[in-house]
Amino acid sequence: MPDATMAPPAGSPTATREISYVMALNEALREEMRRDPRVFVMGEDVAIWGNKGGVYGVTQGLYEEFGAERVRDTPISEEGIVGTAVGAAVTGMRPVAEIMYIDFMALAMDPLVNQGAKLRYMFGGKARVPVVIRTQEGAGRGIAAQHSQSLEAWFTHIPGIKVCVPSTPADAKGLLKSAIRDDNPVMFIEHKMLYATKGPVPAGEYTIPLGQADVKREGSDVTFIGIHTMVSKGLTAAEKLAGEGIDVEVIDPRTLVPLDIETIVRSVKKTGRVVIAHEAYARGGVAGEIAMQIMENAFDYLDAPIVRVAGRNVPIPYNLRLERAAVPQEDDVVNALRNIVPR
Amino acid sequence: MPDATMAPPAGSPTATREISYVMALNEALREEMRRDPRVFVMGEDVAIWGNKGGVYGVTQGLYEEFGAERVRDTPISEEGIVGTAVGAAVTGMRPVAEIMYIDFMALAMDPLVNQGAKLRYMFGGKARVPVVIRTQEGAGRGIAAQHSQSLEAWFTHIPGIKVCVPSTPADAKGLLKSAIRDDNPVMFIEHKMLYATKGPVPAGEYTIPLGQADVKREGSDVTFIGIHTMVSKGLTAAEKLAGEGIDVEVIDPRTLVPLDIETIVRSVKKTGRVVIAHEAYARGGVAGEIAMQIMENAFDYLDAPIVRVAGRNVPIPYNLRLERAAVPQEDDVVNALRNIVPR
Amino acid sequence: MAVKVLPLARTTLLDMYDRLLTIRFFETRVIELFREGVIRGSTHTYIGMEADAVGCCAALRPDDYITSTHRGHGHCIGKGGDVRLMMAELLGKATGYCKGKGGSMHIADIDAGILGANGIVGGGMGIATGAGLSSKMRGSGQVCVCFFGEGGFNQGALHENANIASIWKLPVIYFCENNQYAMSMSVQRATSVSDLTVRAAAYDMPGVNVDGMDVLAVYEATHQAAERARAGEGPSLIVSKTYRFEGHNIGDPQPYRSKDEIEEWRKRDGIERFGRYLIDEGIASKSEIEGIHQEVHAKIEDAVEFARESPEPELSSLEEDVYA
Amino acid sequence: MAVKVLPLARTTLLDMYDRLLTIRFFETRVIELFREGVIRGSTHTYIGMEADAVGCCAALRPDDYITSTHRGHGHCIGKGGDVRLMMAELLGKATGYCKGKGGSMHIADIDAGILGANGIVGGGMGIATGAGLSSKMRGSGQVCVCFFGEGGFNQGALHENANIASIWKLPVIYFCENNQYAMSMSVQRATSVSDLTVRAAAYDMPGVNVDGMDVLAVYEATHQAAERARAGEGPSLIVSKTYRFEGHNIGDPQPYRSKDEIEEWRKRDGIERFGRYLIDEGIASKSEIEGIHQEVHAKIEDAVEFARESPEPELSSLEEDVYA
Ligand SMILES: Cc1ncc(C[n+]2csc(CCOP(=O)(O)OP(=O)(O)O)c2C)c(N)n1
Ligand SMILES: Cc1ncc(C[n+]2csc(CCOP(=O)(O)OP(=O)(O)O)c2C)c(N)n1
Ligand SMILES: [Mg+2]
Ligand SMILES: [Mg+2]
Repeated sequence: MPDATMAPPAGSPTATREISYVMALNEALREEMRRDPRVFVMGEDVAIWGNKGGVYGVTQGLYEEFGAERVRDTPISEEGIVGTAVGAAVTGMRPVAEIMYIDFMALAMDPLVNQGAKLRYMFGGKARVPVVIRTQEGAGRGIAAQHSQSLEAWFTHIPGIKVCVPSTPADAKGLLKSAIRDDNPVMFIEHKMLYATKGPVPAGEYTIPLGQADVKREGSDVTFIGIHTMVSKGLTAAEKLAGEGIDVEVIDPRTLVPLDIETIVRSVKKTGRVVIAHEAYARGGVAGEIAMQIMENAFDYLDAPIVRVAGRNVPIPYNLRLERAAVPQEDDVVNALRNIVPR
Repeated sequence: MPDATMAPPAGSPTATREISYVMALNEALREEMRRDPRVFVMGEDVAIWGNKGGVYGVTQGLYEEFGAERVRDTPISEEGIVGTAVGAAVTGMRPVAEIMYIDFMALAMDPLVNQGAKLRYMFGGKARVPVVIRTQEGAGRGIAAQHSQSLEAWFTHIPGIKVCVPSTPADAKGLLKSAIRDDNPVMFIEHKMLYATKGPVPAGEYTIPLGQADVKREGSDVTFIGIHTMVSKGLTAAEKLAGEGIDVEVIDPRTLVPLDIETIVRSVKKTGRVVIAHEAYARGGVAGEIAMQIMENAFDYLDAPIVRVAGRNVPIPYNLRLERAAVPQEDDVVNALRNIVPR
Repeated sequence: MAVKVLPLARTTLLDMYDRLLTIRFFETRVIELFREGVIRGSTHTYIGMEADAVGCCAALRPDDYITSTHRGHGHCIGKGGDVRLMMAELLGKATGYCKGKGGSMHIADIDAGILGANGIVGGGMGIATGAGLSSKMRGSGQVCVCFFGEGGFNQGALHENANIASIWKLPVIYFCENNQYAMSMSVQRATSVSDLTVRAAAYDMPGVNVDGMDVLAVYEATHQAAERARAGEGPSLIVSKTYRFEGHNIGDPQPYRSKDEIEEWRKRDGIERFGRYLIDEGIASKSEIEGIHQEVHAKIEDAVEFARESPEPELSSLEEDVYA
Repeated sequence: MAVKVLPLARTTLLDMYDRLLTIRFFETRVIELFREGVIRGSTHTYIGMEADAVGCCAALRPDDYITSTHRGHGHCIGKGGDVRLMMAELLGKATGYCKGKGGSMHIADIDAGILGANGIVGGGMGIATGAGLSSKMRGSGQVCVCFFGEGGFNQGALHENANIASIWKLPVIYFCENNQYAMSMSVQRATSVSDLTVRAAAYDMPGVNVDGMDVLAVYEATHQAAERARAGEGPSLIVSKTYRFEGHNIGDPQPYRSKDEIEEWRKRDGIERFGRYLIDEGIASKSEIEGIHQEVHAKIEDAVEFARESPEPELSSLEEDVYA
């Protein structure tokens, strides 16, 4: 749902259009590049691949509009891409670098984690690092263990990096615009299976502040916190369970750093029960962190142990059935929600 | 404390010596290299730096005993070091690669995470990857944000990697020997402030299995789970609090993967209260994961929210007082334990 | 065609032809099966580049190693991989090389020295260098060929590993397949040098350019590099000039290159060329060549059938073969 | 001494001498203060290498950028850093460049174009390349010098970034300080080539060797590379042959090199040499030189006093300047 803090679109304050997640992201880039000449895009195959830019099409058409200076195809050099983006950011530009798959961030952790995230602090506050690393994660396309991971936990752990995980087109657009305007490094993590999904997006200019969860559905029996694809699974499950008399509140944190723990705690105080779902490997995934923060802030309100529905602790396999079994499916979400509410 | 599963030392079954953590590690390497010609050491400055090998001296004297073939000084090429070690492991060797500071693992995540950890699974079980990555972490030496991190959470998250975090000389030796004999990648994470600490180490041959927590002190009021330097802080705090009538059980998981959740749960069922302490950044640190697993297994036994005592969410600063304030100190541990037990 | 180390045994030459065709037919079927929907994921075919893998691997010992790439089917067949197990893997079956867990980008056959395709561009470089180190330390005389694309040449891993291999004189052959593009990125746009062998000097190793459409030239270059490696003289760089006839992956609309360019390259097809050579030199008759075509065709059909009829992996296998 | 672009203005030459000495005296005091225990952590001194930083930075514009290394004090002083703020930082004081949060390995002065020392070997390479990209996109005419040690030359980051800078013709000067060792690892043991400039060809950029004990030669080489960069012709590599007179860090027992070798190099001291040159060429009198010594000495003592008297940072600053 469009957020309450959005600026009303010019002209028609409530007008929305149904567009896809990928086009919403594309609009965000386009608008920010038009607005601010310091914003530019760089990455592998962002300019002319496929349908005019971007392996999943996020940067399509930008090369036509902004040219080779501001839409830069790079060599296959992930560490160089992120390092160069950080350096450009420190010296007055506002780069949006694309890393094609989050798995490849394994090659570029140093420039982000040891440099970008820390420069400002290490330098006593005297540097600004307005860099966005756009990437995508998730299973579902049969591309196996090195192209299907969900690694948001790595970044969430590191002070100095903001982490966005939008689940809808409207959120994707509004958050990306805020990320680009932020003066700190932002890991902007998209999900490959969401690109084609559609949803209402305000027609006019708006941003969504980082650090504001969205209650996608109100409910009173159990709080469901989902990331990326899990949000819609939670909503579908909620509809299903409504028929069984179980009233699910569905919360999308939208950003993991900053985490809007207030909104989550408010919900937990109401429901007393929590299910947290993500595709990432369960062990060390962000569910543990969110659960910990809930415990720190609302333990006495918990009527049952917090349950996580998360990826199995295995590399993502290629075979379709195995791949499905490796990450949470609709049924897993439904069952977890059903089981946590007393009959 | 030496573990019950240790093989009794030859000759004198109970003989121990007081040696340092660094010498215990050195013995482990030496013994394993003598035992198995496939074991070798590689890394930056492991051969002739300082007092005959190793920035913190772990590999000292190995070059003299085993020569340049088996004690390999490498160029400054972290990705190359880990990649080469993984490749050697897959083809019949048993490398022990040293990465000087865990912070530098940011340069070598791909060969470990996308290659080493996954090869066996991706190849349908047909590869063995007996590689150990030795490194060290932690604050306390005034070397600031890029040399003081504790990043065990990154590795704990990834299926296929075992993670060791020994806190005593005896554990360090016994775990390292097991790690070297393991057919899977092991991140063996030492702590820079522990190298000089001494403790009893069995005189003879022994190993400590991965996946076995050690109850360093029994107690009935609260379970303290500590990593690395936090273990001794927990023990000191326990002595102090014993005087106040608070009986603390101190558990050292010793390995985070596999995690001996049984031992932890057994303790929690007894005490009903848990404090988890580590130096790593609180947000996304392993305390959240351990707490989650406790909740999953023993929620009904919890009399109070699990408390974490962890690093602040800031890059580690240089200034001594700030550095101390950034990671948990004795007092923080004492206070957390005191506060969790009802007066 | 290059003939310096020739004559090769007739059986070797015919075997090379067989492998070239095996790759071509295998990949052609893969495209069909992908379109049919029974192969999923991302599949990068080796069509056009067959002479690289076949020429190179023919010059290796059976116990030598290779590391491969995302475009790995050719390397696997070249090094003696079993097309049944490959095809079963592509169909995600329990009988596949990886029990259905790996798919196209992770096929490996450790016993045949095939240390895996790789989904990470540059991911095989460390593994290859480590295999070279292992060979050297074990005194086994094995060499390792590290295949990588010209796009991968810009990965830091190449630099670090080539330097390590050089200073330790490891038996590694860095085999760069310059097929002119990395997805949409041409080598001209991506790379600081037009002659990639210039980079060999940075690691004090010999660097040779080779016509990747000439299977015998590739054989020859590899043979020399392998001799050097086995003699303890260290690594080499081979840069093959080649081309992928198809898109980067199935479905690539290829806006980054012209139809004409593709046609030009198709005319230099290494398989046709080698077939003509075999006939012209009197090594094989036309009907023998046709016989090979039929055999290979049957072999691939058999592989497809084997794959189709093989069972899916059990769900219980999900958590097998990972130990942490 | 190299004199191609000379004569330089006398004030420039005397200023260079001042900076050389400033580095030497600064570092000498740092060693004392480290031994005294008021500087903590890991401190790598630049003694012996002063001509690199001073010669190079003298050829730059004030608004040009540099990225530095773990051995960064010299670069900072060379580029116009304030020794008071540096010394205060080393003492961990609130008045230091980083408010006491950075220490030796993280001193930066963004306004002076000093984009930071760096605790990661190779950590500055991406930043420098990005600064070059930024300069180019903004059309500012600024260049960026990327200082790194010969040990850092084997990091993958160098390869990736040098290639990027080359294809995009970025105004970056990769300045390799070959002081013969990376901790205990000699350049001979670590590196595939003995002449490091050979590697420039891999990135299609000019590579020049320069005597790092000759401040004017370093000036000259940098001047030319900067001209080229500003003319839009792209990056360059400069390799300076130099030596660190002290251990890698304070306390290094240096088993990896001989006393004789150190003595040999000390004889070539770039500061003494430049001092003699100034006198011999009649640019400065002996007493002027002595005057500079006294001034620099006083400046360093003032910095030490400033640092000692400065307050510690407030504990409340711990969570300041980080926003996520
Ligand atoms: C580290 C990494 N970066 C990017 C990709 C995405 N990707 C897959 S193949 C490819 C192009 C590779 O080009 P090249 O190395 O020339 O091999 P070719 O496809 O031409 O055989 C890219 C960019 C990847 N798989 N891994
Ligand atoms: C990524 C990384 N690896 C290793 C180190 C440890 N280390 C610090 S300085 C140094 C040697 C650097 O040698 P060189 O680049 O030649 O610079 P020099 O010290 O000679 O000035 C090493 C290995 C580090 N700080 N960062
Ligand atoms: Mg290519
Ligand atoms: Mg050096």
